[in-house]
Amino acid sequence: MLSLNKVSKTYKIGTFGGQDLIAVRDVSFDISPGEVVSLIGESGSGKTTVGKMVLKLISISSGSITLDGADVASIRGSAVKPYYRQVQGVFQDPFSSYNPIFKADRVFEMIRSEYFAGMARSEWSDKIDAVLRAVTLDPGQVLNKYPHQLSGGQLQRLLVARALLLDIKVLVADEIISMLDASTRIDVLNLLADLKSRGLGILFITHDLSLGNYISEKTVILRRGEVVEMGATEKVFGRPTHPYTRLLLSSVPQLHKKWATIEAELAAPIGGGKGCLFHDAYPLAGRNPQPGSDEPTLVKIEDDHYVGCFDLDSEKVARVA
Amino acid sequence: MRRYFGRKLFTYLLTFFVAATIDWLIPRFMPGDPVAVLVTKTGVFSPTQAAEMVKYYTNLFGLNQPLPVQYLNFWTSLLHGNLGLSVYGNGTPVFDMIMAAAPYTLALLVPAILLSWWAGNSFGALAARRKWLDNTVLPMGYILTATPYMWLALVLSFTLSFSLRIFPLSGGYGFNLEPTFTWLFFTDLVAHWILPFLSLFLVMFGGWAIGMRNMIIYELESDYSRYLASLGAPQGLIRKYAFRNAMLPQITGLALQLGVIVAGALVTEIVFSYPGLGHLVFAAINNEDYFLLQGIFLFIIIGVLLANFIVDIVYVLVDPRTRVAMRGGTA
Amino acid sequence: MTAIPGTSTDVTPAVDDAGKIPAPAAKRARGELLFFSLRSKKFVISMAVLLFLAFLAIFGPMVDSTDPLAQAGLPMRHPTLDAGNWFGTTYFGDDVFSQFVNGLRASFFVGFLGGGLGALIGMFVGFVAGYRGGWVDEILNMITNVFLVIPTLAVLLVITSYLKARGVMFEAIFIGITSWPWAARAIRAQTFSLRSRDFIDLAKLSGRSGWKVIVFEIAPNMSSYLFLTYILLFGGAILIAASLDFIGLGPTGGMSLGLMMYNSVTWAALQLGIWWWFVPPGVGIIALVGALYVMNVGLDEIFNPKLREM
Amino acid sequence: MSLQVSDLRVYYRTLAGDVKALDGVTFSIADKEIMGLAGESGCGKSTLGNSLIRLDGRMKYVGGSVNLDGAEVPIWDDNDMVPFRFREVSVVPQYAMSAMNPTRKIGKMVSELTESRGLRFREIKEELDRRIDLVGLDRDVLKRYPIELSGGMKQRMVMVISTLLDPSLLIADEITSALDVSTQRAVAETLVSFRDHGFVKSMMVITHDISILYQIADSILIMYAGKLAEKAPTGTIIDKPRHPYTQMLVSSLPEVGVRYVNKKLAGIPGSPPSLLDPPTGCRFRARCPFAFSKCLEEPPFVEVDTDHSVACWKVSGPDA
Repeated sequence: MLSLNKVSKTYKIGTFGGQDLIAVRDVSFDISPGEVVSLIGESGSGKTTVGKMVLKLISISSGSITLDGADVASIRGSAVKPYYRQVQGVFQDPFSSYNPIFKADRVFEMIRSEYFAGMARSEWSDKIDAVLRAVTLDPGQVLNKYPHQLSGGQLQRLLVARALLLDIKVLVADEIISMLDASTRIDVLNLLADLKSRGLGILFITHDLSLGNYISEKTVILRRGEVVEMGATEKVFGRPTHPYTRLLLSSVPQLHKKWATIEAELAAPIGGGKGCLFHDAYPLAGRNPQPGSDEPTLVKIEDDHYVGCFDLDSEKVARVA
Repeated sequence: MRRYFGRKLFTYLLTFFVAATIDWLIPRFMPGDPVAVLVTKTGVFSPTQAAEMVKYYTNLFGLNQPLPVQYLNFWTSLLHGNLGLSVYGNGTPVFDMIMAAAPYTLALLVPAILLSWWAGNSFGALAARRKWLDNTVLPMGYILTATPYMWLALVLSFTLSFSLRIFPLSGGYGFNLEPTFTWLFFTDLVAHWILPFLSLFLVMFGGWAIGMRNMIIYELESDYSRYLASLGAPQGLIRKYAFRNAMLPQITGLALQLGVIVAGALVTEIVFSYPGLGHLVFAAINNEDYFLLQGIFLFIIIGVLLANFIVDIVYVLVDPRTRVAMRGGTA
Repeated sequence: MTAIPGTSTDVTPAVDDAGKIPAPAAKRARGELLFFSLRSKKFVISMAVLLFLAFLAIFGPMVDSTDPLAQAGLPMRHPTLDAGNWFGTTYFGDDVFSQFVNGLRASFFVGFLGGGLGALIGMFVGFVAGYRGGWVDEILNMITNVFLVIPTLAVLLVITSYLKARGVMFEAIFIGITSWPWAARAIRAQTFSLRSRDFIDLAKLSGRSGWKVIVFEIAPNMSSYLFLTYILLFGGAILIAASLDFIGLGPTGGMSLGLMMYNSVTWAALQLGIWWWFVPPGVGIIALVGALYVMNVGLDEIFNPKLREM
Repeated sequence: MSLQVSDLRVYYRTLAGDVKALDGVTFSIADKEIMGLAGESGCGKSTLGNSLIRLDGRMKYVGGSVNLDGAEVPIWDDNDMVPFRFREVSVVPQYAMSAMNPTRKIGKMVSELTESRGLRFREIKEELDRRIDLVGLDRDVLKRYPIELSGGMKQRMVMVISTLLDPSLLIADEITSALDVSTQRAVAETLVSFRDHGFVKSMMVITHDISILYQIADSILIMYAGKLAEKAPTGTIIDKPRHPYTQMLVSSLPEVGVRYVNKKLAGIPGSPPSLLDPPTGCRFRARCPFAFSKCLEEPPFVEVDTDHSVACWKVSGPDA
């Protein structure tokens, strides 16, 4: 299990590190095996930063990330290799994920040279075939091609396959379908979901609530580097409580509901008079925790559903749950 | 704003420090003993001068003192503008010799740089994306930038002075003349000035023209150009914008070129035995006059650094983005 | 194929419509480059000139084995076709042609070595600064700026003047050591923009160490750009060398194009009208450096479709 | 009828040959109509948008005609197009974030632009200010440089500039794709308000995001591989699409409420054909589950219902 515990990232900006820029503040959640956790936020929410910290591409300023209890930050030098054997990532832009001047399957070769240098060719190509089948790609179609000869969907599948070459426990998927065409993206999404059966834990980073809602068991909503609401997906989406969550829900374009309708629905108390007792106090773009001001702590409003909101003190919560 | 210039200034001071240190180190760590060389030269001095010479020399190289002290002395004398005495100038203080020569060099450099920059940029902008101009100006430009300054100088003086006798062959002014504020002297001065100026101007011109031409093509491809075009703005306006924006990198380019340009001026002066610093360098080398050489070296460094600083200021004045960034706009 | 201009990440629009050029793009890439190389007048012409000069520099001294510094005919002989010295002779009767070809050889050497060294240093500094970032970048940047503003010739002036015996080798190395800053700056910028690309992160995730990432991911990606940089340094080195030689700080003994001009001036070729003494070296340098510059632009247009005139 | 496009063909010149990005499209946009134009990348939607205002160097007009408010639009002639641009046809480009000259104050740029089109800036300044207020910007943006504006602000400013002369047709090209959901909505709704205020008579909104179109468009035109697949009122496209491609496309879109565990969505297998030498007949054939012999012939784009046209033999019937 991968767990984040009060993880923060602060950037020193200005030439000599003049002021601080808080990108991520006290983020805590777990990813259990066979579970998809969707990390939802807009640009600047720090969602990608969290992903990169998990992948050790960015250092952690404070807090800790542990994999099966072992601290990740302390891993240094050549020790990262074993870590990357268990934790891998796939990124947003399929085309910038490949070095355009090399063939696409070079991403496999890198894994081979770093992890399976000893392995026999035949054995290796069997391994490749296996993982390609797992991501429903036809080796003949994708091997030995240059990135721009393949479709975005194929490229992203290749990257998932690459990760599967290693015996990974956690996969960080950062916006991996946002640049794919509508007709193919859903298949990649399904593929991701299918990986759960392999006991894989997935951190699914996205700005698109419908995707998070579609695929994940657990949802974490991030705003300006802070978790505003998190919990079991059906609860967070079934009973969105934080004004910001509601704002997002009301602005995400849907296919069978016009914006106005959604807004009306959200404005009305959800779940038979229950729901956020204080929504009236907020316009939808309501007052939210500002970085710098003292932070609202995440409060449990029901099993597996936490909200960070100023007026949400325990006594009122008690009335809710 | 203050921070930006603070940084720049720091760099320049550091640079000067490094340069001066190099200047101090070289005589000590170079093979061959400059001392010996100087001693042989001291013959040209009158006893008193020789004494002073030796005094300064002990000050500078003084092996009787520990290195740090030598280094300190070097700086103190440097800051007092005391650059030693010139062997080539029969004991005239190096400082005075430089001051006498500098005006000639500046009179060549400043107009040549400014004019060529202006003319080259306008020309390059004109040529870009205009087939026939492009095909004529460009090759010309490449040939010019590839031309060694001194060679153009040689050819010019051979054709226009030696063969056609239009311009005087060499010198800063006629031998028969004394520097006076007379019309005659002035015209003679200009006559001697034109060819060196021309050889500098032409070579630089080529460089700027090409630079601008290539730069502006990028700009004409840029999004803001496309947007203007799709809103039916006339070519004139689009080119105007592209030109303005392509100008900025050219300003930086000027700063980067300064060193090379100065070098060009030096060698050009040599060809025309024009009484500027280049001529002095030449003489210094041929007479192994190290004090003079190092003096000029420091002078050039200071000059180039100053010029750089001026360019920095200009850049900030013309590029709004830097100003905004300094005001802390949301970049 | 090059990563130099417009390293945009918004693929969706970019790919739209225009991007869908299905012809096996790998073949396309190479075929395209070749196609444009041959189509580009700039490239073809400059290449031809360079090859010709290289030929002269290599075989010239072999064919015409006259010692450039030995009397090979009557002094101040006009260029003639009969009896050797077709470029004429110098004030001392040395054969100008053999001086020319030997000088040319020296120029190639200086460009090759000086430019190469400059490129190497520039690449090292640029890559490290751009890839590492942070304080490493700050410091390297400062150093670069210092070297950038120091007028190199002035430094060379002082240093070389103290050296009694100087070879072409020394000159080349020295030019290399002082001519890298702008290259470092440019490469740093490129590296910086590449560093944020996903494939760099992916390489790290494959357990690749920092230097491996630089050598195997970043450098190949900029190869065309690095090559262009080298060409410019090559030409620059030749020009600087010429100036040095001309001031009289060139190689002591041996021959170079700059030295030819130096001698012609010191021995009053101007006043005596021995134009054939100083014209060839200049023409040689112009042809050599000019060809390099033109080729640089030609290649730039080949690598970067944005610049191809339609 | 505000805009009528008939059998328009625009190709891309490439080394490999002409890419038939726009291969004979015929449709029309009515007054006050906001038409959404959707399709996968490479289907030719942006080519269509661009060709209506300015063909760039690599685009080649091959045939067809464009008619705006009864006047022929000479899209093949860059110079003859000038009078139409900005006044009759205008565009909010994909690259709105970088569309304004970085070294000019926005106000100065607008004035120079308008003056260059023979207008007095003083006379339109008032209207300009009004519209800046309308999109919720501060009037003194005109005194600022583009880099002083946030992405959303730039986006809105460009929208104001592009529509300043009340063009008859506005082309909005992927303008929401770069934005966050919350800003996305604001921008999309601004487009609608522009139409309602009569700043633009009709609009063509190009995007790959159909759900945005559902929110703001009156009708949606689906393109596939350089040809039109289906055009119908928005509701119809979303709820009762007829073309197999549209059906599969719409049903492949996840939306809030739909979950993998309950309802597994499916995409469309395969990928669009190369437009260098596209297959004859229906271009969706290879990916279409209903494909049959007739599909080897090119299906006509015919009206199967009021305001509802489809290019599919299954729908129009083999004998059509």
